[in-house]
Amino acid sequence: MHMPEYTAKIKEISARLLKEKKVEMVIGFRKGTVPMMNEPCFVKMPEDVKELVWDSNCGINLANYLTDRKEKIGIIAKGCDSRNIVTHIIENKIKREQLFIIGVPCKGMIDKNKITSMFENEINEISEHEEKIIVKGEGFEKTLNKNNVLQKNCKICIHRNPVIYDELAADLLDEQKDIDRYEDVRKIEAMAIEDKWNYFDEILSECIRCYACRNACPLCYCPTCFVDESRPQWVGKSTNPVDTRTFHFLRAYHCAGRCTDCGACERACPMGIKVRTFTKKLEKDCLELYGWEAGLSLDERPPLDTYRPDDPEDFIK
Amino acid sequence: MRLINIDKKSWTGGLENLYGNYRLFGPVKNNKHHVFKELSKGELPDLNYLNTLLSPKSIVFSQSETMFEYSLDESKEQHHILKEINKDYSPQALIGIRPCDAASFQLVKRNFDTPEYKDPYWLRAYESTTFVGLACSNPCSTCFCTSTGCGPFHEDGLDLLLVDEGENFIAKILTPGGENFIKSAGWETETDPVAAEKIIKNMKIKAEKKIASFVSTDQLKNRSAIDLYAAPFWEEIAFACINCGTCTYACPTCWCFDIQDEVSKNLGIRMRNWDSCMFPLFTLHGTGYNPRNTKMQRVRQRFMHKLKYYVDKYDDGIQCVGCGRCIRLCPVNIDIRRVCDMMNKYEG
Amino acid sequence: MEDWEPRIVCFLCNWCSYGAADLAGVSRMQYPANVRAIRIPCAGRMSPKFILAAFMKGADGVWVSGCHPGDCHYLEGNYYARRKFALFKNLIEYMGIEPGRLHFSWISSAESTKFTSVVKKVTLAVKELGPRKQGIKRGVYG
Amino acid sequence: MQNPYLPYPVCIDEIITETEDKNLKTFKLVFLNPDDEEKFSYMPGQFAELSVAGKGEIPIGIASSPTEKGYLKFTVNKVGLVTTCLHSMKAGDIIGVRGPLGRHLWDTLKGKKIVIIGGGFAFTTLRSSIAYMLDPLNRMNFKDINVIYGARSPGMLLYRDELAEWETRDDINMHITVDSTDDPDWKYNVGFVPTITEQKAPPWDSDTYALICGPPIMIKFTQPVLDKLGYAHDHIIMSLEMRMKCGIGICGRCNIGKKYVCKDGPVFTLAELDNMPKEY
Repeated sequence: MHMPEYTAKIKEISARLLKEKKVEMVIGFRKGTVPMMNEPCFVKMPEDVKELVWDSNCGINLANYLTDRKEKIGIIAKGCDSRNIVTHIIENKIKREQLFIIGVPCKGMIDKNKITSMFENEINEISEHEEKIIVKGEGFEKTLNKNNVLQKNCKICIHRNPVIYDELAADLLDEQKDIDRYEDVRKIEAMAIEDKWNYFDEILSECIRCYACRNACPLCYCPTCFVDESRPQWVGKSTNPVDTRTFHFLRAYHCAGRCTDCGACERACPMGIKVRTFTKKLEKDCLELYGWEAGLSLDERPPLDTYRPDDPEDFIK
Repeated sequence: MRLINIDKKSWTGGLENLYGNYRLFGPVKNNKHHVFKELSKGELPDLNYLNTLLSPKSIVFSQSETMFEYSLDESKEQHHILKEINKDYSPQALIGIRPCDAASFQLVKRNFDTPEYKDPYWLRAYESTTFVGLACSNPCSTCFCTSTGCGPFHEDGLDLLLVDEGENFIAKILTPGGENFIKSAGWETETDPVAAEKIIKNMKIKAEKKIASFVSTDQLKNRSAIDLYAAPFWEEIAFACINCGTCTYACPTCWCFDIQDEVSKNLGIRMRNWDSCMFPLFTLHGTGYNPRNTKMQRVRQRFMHKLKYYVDKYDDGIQCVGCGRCIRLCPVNIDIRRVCDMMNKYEG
Repeated sequence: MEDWEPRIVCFLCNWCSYGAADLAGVSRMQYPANVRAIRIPCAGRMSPKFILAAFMKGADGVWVSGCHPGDCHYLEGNYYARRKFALFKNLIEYMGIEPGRLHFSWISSAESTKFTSVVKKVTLAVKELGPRKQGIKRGVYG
Repeated sequence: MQNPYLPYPVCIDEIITETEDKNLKTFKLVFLNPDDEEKFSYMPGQFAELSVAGKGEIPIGIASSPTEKGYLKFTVNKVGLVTTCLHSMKAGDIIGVRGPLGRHLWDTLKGKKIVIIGGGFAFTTLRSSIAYMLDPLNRMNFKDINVIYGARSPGMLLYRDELAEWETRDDINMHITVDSTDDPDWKYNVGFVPTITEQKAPPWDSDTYALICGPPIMIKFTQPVLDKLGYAHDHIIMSLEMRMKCGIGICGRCNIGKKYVCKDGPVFTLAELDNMPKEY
């Protein structure tokens, strides 16, 4: 099934849900005003479902828009969104009964930074056709293979199908097999200690502390983030590199066992910082130490909310 | 006003001459994008760029800036008393700044240089800066500078405008500061002003024709602030917003800041950091009450400030130069052009 | 650098390790004076931000000590803590802080001998690494 | 260039605990450099930034009156980082004061009848106003002065000695009230400020101005009472609170519409507020 059919199906389901008053709103995407950007939006009237779209520019995680909402909601969910919806339900940020989940088996989102950096001139238009991405700008037109320009997290995604849904907008896909999810983490782990330090100094050097990474993340719903606490103030407000580093590592730690590697943080970063480098380490450790992958089941407690008497402790004296 | 011809062959030499007299800043491409940074000796600005990712406002208004320092050591004289610190306000030049960004400094100056109070940090940095503009022949699709009283060849706020003619620059000297800069560089090939102006004019028309996006602002002044504030569209506009500070930090005309103390051991500083009206903390009272507690209120504040409060306060257009950065960088595609049109059209 | 002595911040559970420190003191047992103890109500109260804050403010090492598994005053605080510590220890190393700067132990209130021996071990480990070169916050800006 | 962010150094001369919950203390401050007192020329209703080195600044209304020379007084409620630190300080400690900040409307008030309505710890700048008007050199510049001041309980009233002294004077009408009390010796009113206002406030004429300062809930319920009594909105003056940093209209956070509370306020007439978004 191709993107236009996805969109048509999403519209059809959404219109039906709104007409039958099964939900008060549908949360999805509408076409963006610039290439490779779609805007999260809500639709309340059946006649407005024409706004909804689905394509390879729906990288924002819509679970972010569910936090503490009270109404009945239809929500479009790709694999990672659905896992964050599961996490939201487990963490009591939304109730399952409130949701009608329109599952979208996801073929991956494209990496706008990567595509932008491939061209000297500005990109004016992007369209997609099956597995091809056609990029147009002043004086050039180029066809790219979608697989080569996927967001990095999509490239290594092993849960493209929604894990929880009420209706599907397309047929389920075969999941990717034999994926090495942690090649980049292992590379850093293998570095000398000083090289690690310098590596993170380097990738964080451009951080402007805008908190787009935090705020794009469906996990970051604390009423007061540790970085905003003033008594005591754990992290300074300036661009001091020690503060910036502390912010990123603590934030990543706060997502331990909850992160689904949806890539929203990295996609949101205006400076193109590889923010997933932080969260992925914890994701890897949760898998290796506790056999845990976030957001796959409503019935299991996340790893930091439970324990086993025989958990590894060889590091403790 | 003079017009000078700068052969690109003499560009590097001129910059070398300038190096001792100015701290030079210019656009440089790191591995990802163009940023304004201080040029080291021999480093050339890369003038083949659309626009820098972030605005150059930080060169005059640093994201984090120390204001005072003090000692908390009671055995020291003058302990707990804030002291001004010495800062480098020697001449600096921003080379290759786009006209929209240059105009933003004029606009922001209204805030930092008022009849009652002068912000010494901003003003001293501003006054030490020579703005060497680079006319924009290839505006981005998100640029709407011509709608904001600005434009790709706009001269306000510049000391000098460079127009790239391929083999050479035409340099239009606009102020005594620009004159000093040219002298210091040693560029002195006069050019026929009439012919040069004609070339500039033609290029300007061509560049302005390339501007593809526009906003209407003509009705904003006539609209009632109270009506706009109560308009029904804010909920819809704000829905996607994630309350990050990207738009405000990228914006050349956003000036809000926070003041903070930091202490290490017995030495303390008072500093200021950029702040953002998108953050809930921006307006949170000590009591816990927050007059802008919801995302909708904060998004509304940002647009109302730029497109209505500022218009009403200064009666000189909107607080926006149309650089399009907030549109390009917003993680969720909230587009000021769309909001501006909605506000301009809204009749209450 | 010869006379350099590391400063180590240690967080001790009120119900066990803090008591062990007390007992070591009352029993006049000798141990290096490099540790600065902070009493916490339970290892489960330990937050990674305490550890990062200590490092930011210049601690050369951090050591957290709680009750042996099964002995938690609140039944299971240390079990939860153990998972947090495991992940955090790995993360600290990943970010470029030597693993020898962060230590964990289980010490009951009767184990004053273990307490002194762990103090010695921790101090030695941190001493061997020398003073921290990076990540201590001090600053004047622009 | 004068640096408007640089505080004047002052020494804490005296600290008075005002209320029974000990959350309100009055700080009497003396300038370290006598010249600075000259520069700090203020009027009631203005505020200043109190600066605690290592903690930061907080905007606080000036509780002393310009007629009281040699010191400044600030009554500070313990709420956040800076105020908590202030509360732990002692006489002799050095802090900073930056100001005076904000505007005042005393040119309008000269020669008028004044009705002061205050609640809780917002009475500080009203205290300044009363002390100013009662100064022998100023009293003839004002007609009748009525004061309605309420607190939760007798122990929560600020400046109790002064209130008692004002009660005994005949050039000011005091209407002190508490929400409730079990003190059998309480000789003043019992009831909320809006109720007492309705009973005691003089009827409005074009010579009468009301100055209101209090918690939002008090203001919310007092405003209809004043409407009922016929007070014109441009004769009602209120003081607003906002989170502030610079205090001089530059840092951008305390706006309501196009006005900055720090610089264009903190006092506004109700008529002005009627034309501003209700975002406070």
